[in-house]
Order: sequence, then structure tokens, then C-alpha cells
Amino acid sequence: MDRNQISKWIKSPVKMGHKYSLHAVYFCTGCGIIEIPPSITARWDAERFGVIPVATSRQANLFLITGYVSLKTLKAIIRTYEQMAEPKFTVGFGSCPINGGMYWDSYNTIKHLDKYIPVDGWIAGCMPRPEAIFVAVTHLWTLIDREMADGYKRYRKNYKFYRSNQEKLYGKLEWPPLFQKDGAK
Amino acid sequence: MRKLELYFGPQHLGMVGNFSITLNVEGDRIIKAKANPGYLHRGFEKLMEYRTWIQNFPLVCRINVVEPDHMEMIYAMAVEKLAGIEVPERAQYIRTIYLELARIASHLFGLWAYANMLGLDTVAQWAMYHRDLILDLFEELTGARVYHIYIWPGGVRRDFPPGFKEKIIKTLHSIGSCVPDYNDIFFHNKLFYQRAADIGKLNREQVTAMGGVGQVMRATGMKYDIRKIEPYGAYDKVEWNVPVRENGDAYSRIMVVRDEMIESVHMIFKLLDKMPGGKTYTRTPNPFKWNIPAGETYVRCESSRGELGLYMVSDGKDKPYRVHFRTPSYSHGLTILEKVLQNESIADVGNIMISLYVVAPEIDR
Amino acid sequence: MALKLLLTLIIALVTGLFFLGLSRKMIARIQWRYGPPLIQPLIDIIKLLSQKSMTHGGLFNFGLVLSLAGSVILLLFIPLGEWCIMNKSGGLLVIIYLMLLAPFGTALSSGAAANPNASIGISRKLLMALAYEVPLLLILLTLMTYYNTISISGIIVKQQNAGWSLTILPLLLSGIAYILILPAVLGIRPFAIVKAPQEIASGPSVEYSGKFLAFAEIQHAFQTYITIALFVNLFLGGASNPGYFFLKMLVVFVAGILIHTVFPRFRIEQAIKYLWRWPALLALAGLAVVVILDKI
Amino acid sequence: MNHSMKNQLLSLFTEIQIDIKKDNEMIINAAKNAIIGILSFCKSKGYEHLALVSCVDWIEQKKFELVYILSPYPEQEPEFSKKEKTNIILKTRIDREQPEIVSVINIFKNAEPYEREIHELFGINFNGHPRLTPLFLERTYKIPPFRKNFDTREYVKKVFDEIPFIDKKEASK
Repeated sequence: MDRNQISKWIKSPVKMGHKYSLHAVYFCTGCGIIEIPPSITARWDAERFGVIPVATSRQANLFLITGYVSLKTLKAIIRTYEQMAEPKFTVGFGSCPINGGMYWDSYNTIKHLDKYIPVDGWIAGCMPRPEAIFVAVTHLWTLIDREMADGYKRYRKNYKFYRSNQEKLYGKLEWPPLFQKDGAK
Repeated sequence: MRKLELYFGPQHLGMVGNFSITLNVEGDRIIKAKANPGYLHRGFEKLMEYRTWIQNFPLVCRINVVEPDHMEMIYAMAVEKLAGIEVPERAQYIRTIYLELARIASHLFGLWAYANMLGLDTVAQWAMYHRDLILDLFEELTGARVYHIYIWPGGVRRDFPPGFKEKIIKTLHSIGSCVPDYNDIFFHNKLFYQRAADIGKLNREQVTAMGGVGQVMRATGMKYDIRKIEPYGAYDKVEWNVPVRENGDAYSRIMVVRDEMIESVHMIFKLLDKMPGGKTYTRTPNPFKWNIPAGETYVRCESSRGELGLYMVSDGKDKPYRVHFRTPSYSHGLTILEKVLQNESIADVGNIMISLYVVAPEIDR
Repeated sequence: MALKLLLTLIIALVTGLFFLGLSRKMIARIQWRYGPPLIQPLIDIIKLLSQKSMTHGGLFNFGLVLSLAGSVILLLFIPLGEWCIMNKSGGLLVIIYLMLLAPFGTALSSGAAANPNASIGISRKLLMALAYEVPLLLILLTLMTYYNTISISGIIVKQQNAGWSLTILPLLLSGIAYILILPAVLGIRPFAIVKAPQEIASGPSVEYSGKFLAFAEIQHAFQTYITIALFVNLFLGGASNPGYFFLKMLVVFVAGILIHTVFPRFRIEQAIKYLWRWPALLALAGLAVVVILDKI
Repeated sequence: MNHSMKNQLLSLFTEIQIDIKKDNEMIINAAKNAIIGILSFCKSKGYEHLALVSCVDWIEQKKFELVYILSPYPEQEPEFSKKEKTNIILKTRIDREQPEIVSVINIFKNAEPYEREIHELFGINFNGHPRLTPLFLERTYKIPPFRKNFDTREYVKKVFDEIPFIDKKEASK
């Protein structure tokens, strides 16, 4: 928690700004939604780390996907992810987005979330506790520090593969591709 | 006036689960609302047909995340009825205390969602803090905060740890001592009354026609509570009454929820005093070779949102043949919500939806 | 002159951001939690300015800049302590006009964003502006007739020797009316209808991202500063040195935050009905009292 | 209450078997075309709450079995608070090849989402239903997913496991 080290603020304000003001849009898909309210309210209070839930994806830079992802939700997740402002980070909650988890044999849920959108951090657990969420937030800080939270760069770099995976799943998508050329600025 | 199509989208602050409502809006008034669920559908009943009776237990409490305990109870009651297992007396008492604690936690979660939709964050934070105190009790009893897998066919997984009874009483007293604060800041707040009175008004004929259950029905004056009609667990061994209100709008639904919470606290104290000793678990056969005799059953229990039913068919093998959950949010969220949202203002969409206590994972299962 | 101009801008920005940070900390403490550090709004602005943002065309940018400019210009007309840059030129009348520039600017920019939530947020914002303008104009009219001057520093000088205008008997009614509409002008609950995140996904600022959101946050900070400074100058007698002036603003702001945490939101028609009933009647009665006193 | 109903029902309807289990639960097996008659009769007798419309796929006998569960709303303080069941399970079997049944929506309005769900997950056609649009599923399946011959594990292997991972080496080519 190097928030009050003025030298770091002067050296790299952008990185520090992103570390200590994560505006989270949480997609209440799946069962992880039951641990988000306790972690943003009185008992655990994520706001002391600067994590605040915001209403729209435009204002957010942290995207919490809190549980299994069904086919209908994935479309909404992809659009929300593409609407977010550029340095954006994604965290997958629980074991369902990692490898399908409890619903590994369900016909309506996707098994691996990072085939469709880039994910920076995973929290294991069949619905992780608020402490695990805060460990993930602090872990995300170190990733941002070491420039390793580069999900959005990966998405930009090999957008063609992400797009082809999405189209393999849905056939024709009704919104245009985000970047015309791979690695476009 | 300009007509707009507004998405009360799948991703929404303060909404419980993913559930999108397409509103045709004229100015500030809603003309037509169309609910489209399905964002949380995982084919639950299909998955249960691939797992044996015991394997289904950890699965069954994950249908509805706000209140997993009544799901375990309903599945355990169905399995016991089909297999003919007798549950010891002490296990019935423990189950009832456990379910009432879960009901209080679920109502506090509903209060968080409702106060959030009205914009009163202070009550939302307090309610969530008190719910966390109850989750600590669950964590000590069952080892997990939310998904406890505590009710087992034939009883409960383990008895109360020593000193747990005093802990329950201490926690409930600490929550009860805050009720006057809740009353001043929220329940007796004139602004809450103005925002919630005559909103989403339903009379008894409409509710019976559209299959309303639980507090939606109790807010129209009918004492409809499965714990009284078909008592299960130890509900008929303790004296308690069903809180009821008259005019069926959002305000009376929330007040019914408030009275129910207080009623549950008193009921827990009475149950704790009358709890007998003895075994809490009857042996069930080896789970791998446990074939339940063929048959079907429909069992009901009162979850915090209304009548929760389970229709189960077994064809004598070791896996259930067909399972169908009748969840209270199904009729509330689809038939009643679309009817009641007509010509209400946009500001009240969340208000009405959470006063009906619609929880999305219950609808799509 | 230029130095004084720059100084008032910086002081206004610092106090506005400090008030936002203080409000988040106080709300958190009332809700039994720690809450973010006091400089959290500053951290948010640093982050937002470094984000890549999406724009919806020229009108979208122009509207936002217009609303920010509206707030900055208003700053020049409000005396801070005894400084007042645009002192000579018709203080109160200009303020009445410039008050509407900020909502008009956000309306332009959100209209260009073509998001249904934004358009509903804008109709709410303009309705709210309309709702609290009526009593506000009546109150300013009462003050002008009572002190028969339109420059705020003139009113402050009169208050220095005659005591705060809140305590002067004929002005009591309009003082109470102003207190009743202060939450509406500040945009805090029970009148926080414009930015309702749960109902219309934070209203007009639904399409702002990155630096546009930073501008909106700064404009909100200026707006808070202006409203409270106006109230302190008109009714609590302004102040000789800025420190004393800041203390009075702090007291008013803390009272506003205490109201903010314990009330749910109004619906828009309830808010207008309330604002046009009690505060408007009180302001009218205050005006009548002052006019009759003038006659005698 | 259920015993008096039994002989009234037996007198009114022809091809119907009723058996009452030991905890007083009444199970009625009826023919497809008698459903509307029985449902409206039960509704008039006080069984106003349609708890559930469900469907069981008996694949060996090549039959779909539709299940309607009714229960009464208690007028005042429920006096029968003994451990007796008070609901009726009405079952009817329809052919599995062209599954077709009349919708009960004009008797019970709240059956509308149940029938939509069964139509989508089992492929049963409810004629007379105003809105048989898709409810839960995102895409259409050749075999409706809740039928016994739809193997979900097979489907998962075929659809989800075919999509490749995005690994850095192959992507940076």
C-alpha cells in the first residue's frame, strides 16, 4: 500500500492513479454476486482501496465477472468489455469462468472465459470470500506496477483471434469489429 | 411525447442477478414492459439427471444464490419422502433454526437491494453489515459463508458446536437492538412512504390469477404461508403468527418483510429453548448404490420469497429421473412484473422489482 | 489582478475537491466503514485524465467545455472573503443568468451522446434547474429590494454592520426558503435525481469516459463551491479573511452531507411539487414582507 | 377435502383414474382432451393456485407426461394445519413424435411462462398460447435440450472444446 509515498506519485502518477482508483463495473452474472455487496459495504468496505462500483462501463476500468458465464451473458460481456476506456483490467471470480467449474457439462455455459475476452486475474474458489477479492485487488496492484496487467494490450494485439473465437461460438455477431487491423492504435 | 425503448439492462447496479427488462417508455411513464430472463440459465435440472442423489446436494444449493438453504431443505424433504427416511426430532429443530437464520439473512439482503434502489445507501450498508454477522454464525456452524451444504437426507451434517446457542442469542440481540435505528431512518421515514406507497399495487384477485405467493400474497391480506399450511421441520411445535398487510403495494410488501424478520427472531428464541437432545442423523445407505424406489412427489416449503416447490420423479435408479423446481420469483418476475410495471414511472422500475423480491437465478435455473 | 484571478480559481478547485473527499469520508463513517482517503477525488481525476476516452463528436466536447466555462465564470462574480474580481458589474443579476449555463452545457453534450439514459437524465436535470430557480429568483429579488443594491459585496458590507441577514427579522422567511432549496441546488439527496445510478445509470454522465468524466467531476466540484459560497455571502455575512469564510462554508457543507446520508431519493414530480410548494411560498411571503416594509 | 373431490370427479369424467396416497395427496391420470374440463372443475372447487406445469420425458414408452399441480388458497387462518398434503397432481400422457396439447392459459393466466419454457426446452406445441417466443435459450438446438436423447456432455465436447485457446506463441506469428 504505497499510496502515500509522494515520490512514487511524482515519478509515475499514471500508474499510481490506476492502482488506487479502480472504478469497478461488476457483471452480476453467476453466483459470485453474493460476495460483491458485502465487500463494498460496511463490514469489508472496498472503498478504502479506492474500488467503487460505477453504473456504466464507460466510466469503469475494472471489470469483475463474478461467476459462470452463460451464452446470452457472454454477448453482453463482450460488448461491455469493448465499451470500457482503454487501460482496463478484468478479474474472473470463482472456478466457473476458469474451467467451467460446477457446470462443466452444461450446454448453456462457456467453459473458459479467456478464450473470448482477455482476463488479467483469476480468483479461485467456488464463490470466493471478500478477503480473496481484496487479495486479488492487491495482486492487481502489483501487476499494474510491473506492467503485467496487459489484458487490453493482448486484446488489441491479437484481436483477430478473439474475434474468430467469438464468431465460432455465435456465428455472425451483430456489432462491427472493434479494431479494423490487428494491433491498430 | 417521444417514445423511447429503454433497456433496464442485464448489467445494472443494485439488481440481484442478470435480468433484463425492455421498457417502452413515453416521457417518464412506462407503456409496456417485457421481461427477458435467460442470462443465468445453465440447464440445472438437466445436470441433476446426470448426478446421483448424494452428488446433487452440493449442486442443488447453487440454484439461487441469495438463499441456498431452502433449496437444500426442499431437496432433502423430497429425497426423504421418496426413500422413506425418518428424520430425528433434534434434527428437525436444528433445521428449522437454520432455515429461520437463513430467512433473516435473505431478508436483510433484500433490504440492501431495496434501500439501494431507493438511493438510501446508509440502510443498505447497515443491513449488509448485519447480514454479515449472521454469515459468521453460518461459517462457524457449517464452515462456509453462503453455500453450506448442511442439510443432509436423514438430518443435518453435524450438531451445534458447544456455546453456539449463546452465540446465536448474542448476535440476534445485537441485530435486534438496531431495529429502532432502522425504524427511524427507513421504515418510518416519510420519504420512503411517499416513494413506496401505491406503487405496484395488486389486489387479491390479480395476485391469485397470476400465481403470486409469499409476501406478495401476504401484502394483500391473505395469510398464505406454507409453514402454516403444510408444516415441515418444527414449525408446528412453536407458537408464531403470519404478519399480514392490507393494500398490496410496495410499501406493505416491505413492511411484511420487516415484520417477518422480527417474527423469525422471536421464533428462533422459542425454538432454541424447546430443542430436545438426541441424534441428529439417521444413517443413509451407501451413496454409490443407493437406488430410491420409483415414484413421484411434490413437496413445498416457504422460502423468503414465497412458496418453493419441487416436483421430483425417480424411476428406481440411482439418479433422479426428472426434477422441476417451482421457484417463487418465476411467477413474480415474469407474469406479475410485466403486469405491474405498466404506467409506472421509470424511477420505480427497480423499486417495484425488488419489492416483489425478484431474484434472477431462480427464474432461469 | 491576474494573480488574484488564478488564486481564486485554485482555491475554488481545492476547496471543491476537498469537500468531495470530505463528503465521501463522512458518508462512509456514517455508514460504519472507513471510507477512502480525503484526496480520493484527486486520485480519481489523475486516473481519469490518463485514460483514453471516447468522444461522440464536436457538440459533445463543446457542451462539456461550455458547462465547465459556465462554472468558472460564475466563480469570478462571487466574492471570496473580501476579494471579488468582477465587483463592479451587476453581481446578482449576472449570477442569475450564468446559473443556467452549466445545466445547458451538460444538456448539449449529453444530447449529442444519443444514449436514452442520458436524454432522460437531461430532462430531469433541466426540470430540477427549473424547479429550484423559481424560489431562488424570489429570494434574490427579496435581497435586492431589501438592500436595494445588486452587487454582492455591497450586501456583504451592509451585513458587516447590520449583522447576518439570516438574523434580520424581515429576511428570515427567505432565509428559511433558501435553506430548504439548498439540497436541490447542490444536487444531494433527497434531490439527487439527476445522477441516479440505480434508475438511469448515472444520468447525463452515462457516456463520459476518461477526461470527459474528469471535467464533469471538476465542474461538480466548482458547482458545490459556488452554491455554498453564494449562500454564505448572501445570508451568513461573507467574511473578512478567507479562513473565516472557509469555516462557514464547511459548517454549511457538513449539514448538507448529514441530510444527504439519511434520505432516499425523490421522484422528479415529487421533487418539483415539493420545491414549488413550501420554499416558493416562503420566498413569496418573504418578498411580500420586504415590499410592505419598504412602503411604510 | 380430497376424498369428497374424488367421487365428484369420478362421477363427472369418464377415462380418469384417481388414487389418494397415504398423506392425502391426490394423483389424477386423465386423457389429453379431459384436461381443460378437470382443471376448470378443480378451479371452481377452490383449487385456484396452479403451482406448476411440468413435463416428464418417458423415452422408453415414447410418451411425454404433462403434470399440472394445483393447490387451494386458504381462506382465513389455515385450519387444516395437520401434516396433510392438500394439492392435486394432474397428469396426462401425450405422444412423443408430434407433441401437441391445448394451452390452459385461459383458465390459469400464470401458466403462460411455464408453457413457454416447456415449449422451448421440450419442443411441445401448445396451441392457443399467445406468446411462444424463446424464453431462456440463446440459440436453437436440433433436439430440444431437456429431452432425454439430447446428451449435454456430448454437446459440450462438440461445441465448446473445439474453440482453441489464444496462446501467445501462435498468436504472435
